[in-house]
Amino acid sequence: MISFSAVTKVYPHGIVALRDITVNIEKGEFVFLIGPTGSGKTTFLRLIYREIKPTRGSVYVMGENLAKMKEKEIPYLRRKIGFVFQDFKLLPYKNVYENVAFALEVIGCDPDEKEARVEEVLERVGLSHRKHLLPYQLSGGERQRAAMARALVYDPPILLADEPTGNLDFEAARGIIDLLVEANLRGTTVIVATHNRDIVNSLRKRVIVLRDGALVRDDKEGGYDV
Amino acid sequence: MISFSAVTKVYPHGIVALRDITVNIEKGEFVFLIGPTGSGKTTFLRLIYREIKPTRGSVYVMGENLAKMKEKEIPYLRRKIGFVFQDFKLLPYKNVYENVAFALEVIGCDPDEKEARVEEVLERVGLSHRKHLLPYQLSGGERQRAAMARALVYDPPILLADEPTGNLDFEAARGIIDLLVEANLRGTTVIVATHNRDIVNSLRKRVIVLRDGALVRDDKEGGYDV
Amino acid sequence: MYKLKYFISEALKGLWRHRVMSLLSIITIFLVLFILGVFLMIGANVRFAVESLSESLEIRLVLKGNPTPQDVQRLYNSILSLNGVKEARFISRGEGLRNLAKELGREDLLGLLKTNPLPDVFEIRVKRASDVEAVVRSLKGWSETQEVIYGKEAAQKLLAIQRFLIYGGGILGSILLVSALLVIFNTVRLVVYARREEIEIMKLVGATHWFIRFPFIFEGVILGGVGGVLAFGALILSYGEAVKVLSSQFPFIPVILETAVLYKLCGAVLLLGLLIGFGGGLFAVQRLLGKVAME
Amino acid sequence: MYKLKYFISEALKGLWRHRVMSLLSIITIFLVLFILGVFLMIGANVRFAVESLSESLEIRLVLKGNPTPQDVQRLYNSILSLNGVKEARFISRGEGLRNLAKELGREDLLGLLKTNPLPDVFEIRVKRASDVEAVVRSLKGWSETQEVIYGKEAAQKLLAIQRFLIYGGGILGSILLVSALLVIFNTVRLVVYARREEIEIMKLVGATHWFIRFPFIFEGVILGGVGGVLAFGALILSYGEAVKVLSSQFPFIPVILETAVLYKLCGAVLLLGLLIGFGGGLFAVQRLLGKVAME
Ligand SMILES: Nc1ncnc2c1ncn2[C@@H]1O[C@H](COP(=O)(O)OP(=O)(O)OP(=O)(O)O)[C@@H](O)[C@H]1O
Ligand SMILES: Nc1ncnc2c1ncn2[C@@H]1O[C@H](COP(=O)(O)OP(=O)(O)OP(=O)(O)O)[C@@H](O)[C@H]1O
Ligand SMILES: [Mg+2]
Ligand SMILES: [Mg+2]
Repeated sequence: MISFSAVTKVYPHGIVALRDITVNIEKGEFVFLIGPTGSGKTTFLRLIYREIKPTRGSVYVMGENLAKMKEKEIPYLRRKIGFVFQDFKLLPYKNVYENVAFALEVIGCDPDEKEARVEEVLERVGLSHRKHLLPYQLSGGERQRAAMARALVYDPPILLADEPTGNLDFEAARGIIDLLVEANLRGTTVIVATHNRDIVNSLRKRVIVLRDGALVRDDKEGGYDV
Repeated sequence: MISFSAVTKVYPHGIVALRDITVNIEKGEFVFLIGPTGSGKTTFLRLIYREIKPTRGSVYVMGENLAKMKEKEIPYLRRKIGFVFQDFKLLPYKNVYENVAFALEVIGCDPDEKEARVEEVLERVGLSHRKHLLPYQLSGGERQRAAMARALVYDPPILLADEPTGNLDFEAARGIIDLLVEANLRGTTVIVATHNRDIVNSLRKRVIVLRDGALVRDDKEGGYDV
Repeated sequence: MYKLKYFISEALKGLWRHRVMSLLSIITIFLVLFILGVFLMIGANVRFAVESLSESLEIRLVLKGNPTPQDVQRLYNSILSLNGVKEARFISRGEGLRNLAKELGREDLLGLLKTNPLPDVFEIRVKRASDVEAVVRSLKGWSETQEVIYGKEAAQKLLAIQRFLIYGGGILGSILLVSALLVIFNTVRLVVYARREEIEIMKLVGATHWFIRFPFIFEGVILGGVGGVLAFGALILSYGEAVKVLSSQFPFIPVILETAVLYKLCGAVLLLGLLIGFGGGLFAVQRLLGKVAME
Repeated sequence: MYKLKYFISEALKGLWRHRVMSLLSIITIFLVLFILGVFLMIGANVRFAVESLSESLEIRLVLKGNPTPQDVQRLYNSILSLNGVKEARFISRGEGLRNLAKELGREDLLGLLKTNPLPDVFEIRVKRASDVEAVVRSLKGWSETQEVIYGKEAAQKLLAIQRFLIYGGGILGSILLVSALLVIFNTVRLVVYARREEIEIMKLVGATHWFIRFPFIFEGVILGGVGGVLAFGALILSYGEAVKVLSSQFPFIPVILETAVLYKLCGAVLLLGLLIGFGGGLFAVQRLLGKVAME
């Protein structure tokens, strides 16, 4: 489904965010991506999303080499991937409902179906009572859940979640992770970058650990610490 | 130092974020503000910063009634308070160094002293190696530490930190909390809104718990759960 | 169909969300188009006025000998059939002498003269200054012609002035047009540029370029169109007022009253607004879309 | 001092960061000021040309009886001492008759006449059309005067045209000026508006209004100033070119060559750019600062 072969990413100023990463993630897997701050987790996810290109090496998603992908095909790649961004990236002038609906409008969804699906997903993340608020009017946790709803709404085959529980208390975080697990059970490939030790430890899924951009551990049923 | 008397905050759309809060925080205290997402923690802090006004009741900071404060005096109030915003609020076109320096430029600090202080605080939060990056080039955790550095740099008598560890791994979070404790030992009044159960439990400081905008618990040496 | 509705509603929402900015740019577009329109109208009227001036150019055809009334009638018809001739008037030698006496202020001139020294003359007026030379050439070829007297210099000056107005006006008009285009274009681009963050996010969510572009194009068209309509209205109204004032205060200054011409001019201005709005919206987003995501 | 340096460096950084936007607005400001300048220059030249036309107005003073050369000299001096008179020329009755004969094409006219029926005449030219009436009134009061002949209608028309140009040009100029002000103002405001987020954050960090405002004001001044300087240069250059073309192609069209006037005009345009940039920067931030923080 997703595979990195000898991927290195060097940002401007010579910052090496990823070093020679080779890893393979199969369809239907659930992967935790952990590591200290600045270790390259977000960079890892952005490569899959073709937001950035690797400096060396190649990234394959659903059989396609992203480096060879044409500019015009990128939107179609992205529609197969749900992304919960670490900084949410909600459209500032659309309210919660519209932000979530936008993801469906982009793929040309029928208006009636759109409404039903948006309402349903907002219910699932627990934001129905805030659907008319604009992002700046939301609390940190609510923003995070709105971003989550947008990623879930079109039921993509791949879900990338970057620190989806950083602004949530334990219970709310559990709720969000449950949604990801549920999607995973329906066959979605899920990758979650997180610092949340409790959740990683309690789920016992595959754990990939980055440190200074290098892959230092890849356990089938791992925990947060060795 | 800071006191709320019967404070209620109602946002547009009739959303009640705080209900009849009366609480008193003395000079030199260290307070954890906890509660589920959307319970009003950020609202509580914004009231102290005079970013918003209470709908009913009054807020006093260093003896002044904020409701009666003139528009022109607000900047001077804010210079006495360091704020680590939940969404960082870094100036997008200034790099880390400039963002932190800006807080000193605002108070008219001497250029040489400015440089020394900025360098020192960046060292303390562990961002010296990233000082020339712009906010969008930082990882989530680095952004959080930049926001922290800006709040610490002018050594304000009051420090408000809104979820200052949401994007950090346990060790980095510990480091940030240590900085807050250190400031507190030098006499700074500190209020930290957080979901980080481990840190709250390990420090055993005063804990104020909000739920649906109401103050439900206020323990002298409390923990995250009852 | 559903999509079109969606794009238009997005465009309207966008304009409303940034209403301060929308208003500022509509005002700018309106002003620029209005000035362009005022210039076009002044230009049209100046040309019209200069053409009217041509009518004051006079050609005097001096006749040989003593033509009979039949000769005069025949000549009169021939003159009128020449290309560019507007009108002709016959002045007999007797009438000419009476006029001269009056001009000199000596009614006794006729008594002082033994015989009338003056010839018979046709006074001819042309439609345009550029016709003078051709008419004179024809007249000179006739056997009845003794001499053709005309303001050669005046005709040439008038022609030169016309040429000057056409070229000068053309250059000035082009500068103004290009400026108007650029200013409106820049305004629409500024509006779009201020929303680069939104565009960035849309791209991230998987929107195609066209999906992002369309609402912006509609916004551009609406901005340009509203500015254009306002300019159209303001031009029509203020031209009416100006004509009213002119014709009461300066009745001798010739102005265009034909409304068809005016509506054509103003319509062009409106169309321009729409087109540049469209172009501005299209290219402004283009530039932002072209950029690779920030790394 | 340190602060001033800080503000200016912030302003320059701001302009550089948003260089696309800065460039767009400088172009806009430049174009608007350039057009305003072109208009001012055309206006000045048209007035100049119409005043030159006044010189072609002629007053004929017809004298009584047979004045002696002494009389003629005395009269000549009196005429020149009248307010507004530019030049005068004496035409004796003999010279008048020779001219008339030549005009009629009958050199034998002198032989046909028993006596010379013509009077002695002064041909007088004035400086401005508005002087005609006063000069004529003075001449009529003199005992030597038999009659004063002048183009009453032409003088009045010329006066009316001058008045028309002054009013019309004034109105047009005002519209253009106000438009230029608004367009530049709006442009600076758009630039500032696009940065509302930055301003919001600065406020949150405890910056006073003046601290936020100053860099923006400097930015406005720099935008307006650069636009103004470009307009200044372009105006001077293109005026030079235009004059060169005009004087070779249309030598009879009078143009202003005095550079002092031109530099004054262009300087005004430059100053305008600076002032509006300042105002735009000041008021644009004002509006954003005035807003209560988003709740
Ligand atoms: N656009 C960029 N330009 C330069 N450096 C960058 C850029 N983006 C990221 N970096 C650097 O690359 C490193 C890895 O960043 P990344 O965001 O992948 O870390 P992360 O593991 O997601 O950290 P966190 O847990 O704090 O979110 C960081 O040190 C960061 O400063
Ligand atoms: N500007 C606003 N307009 C309307 N409602 C708002 C606004 N700001 C906050 N709210 C609402 O007020 C409630 C409390 O918000 P607040 O940000 O104080 O919560 P919080 O305790 O900080 O939550 P979190 O832990 O998720 O950050 C939320 O439900 C939020 O939707
Ligand atoms: Mg990250
Ligand atoms: Mg909060």
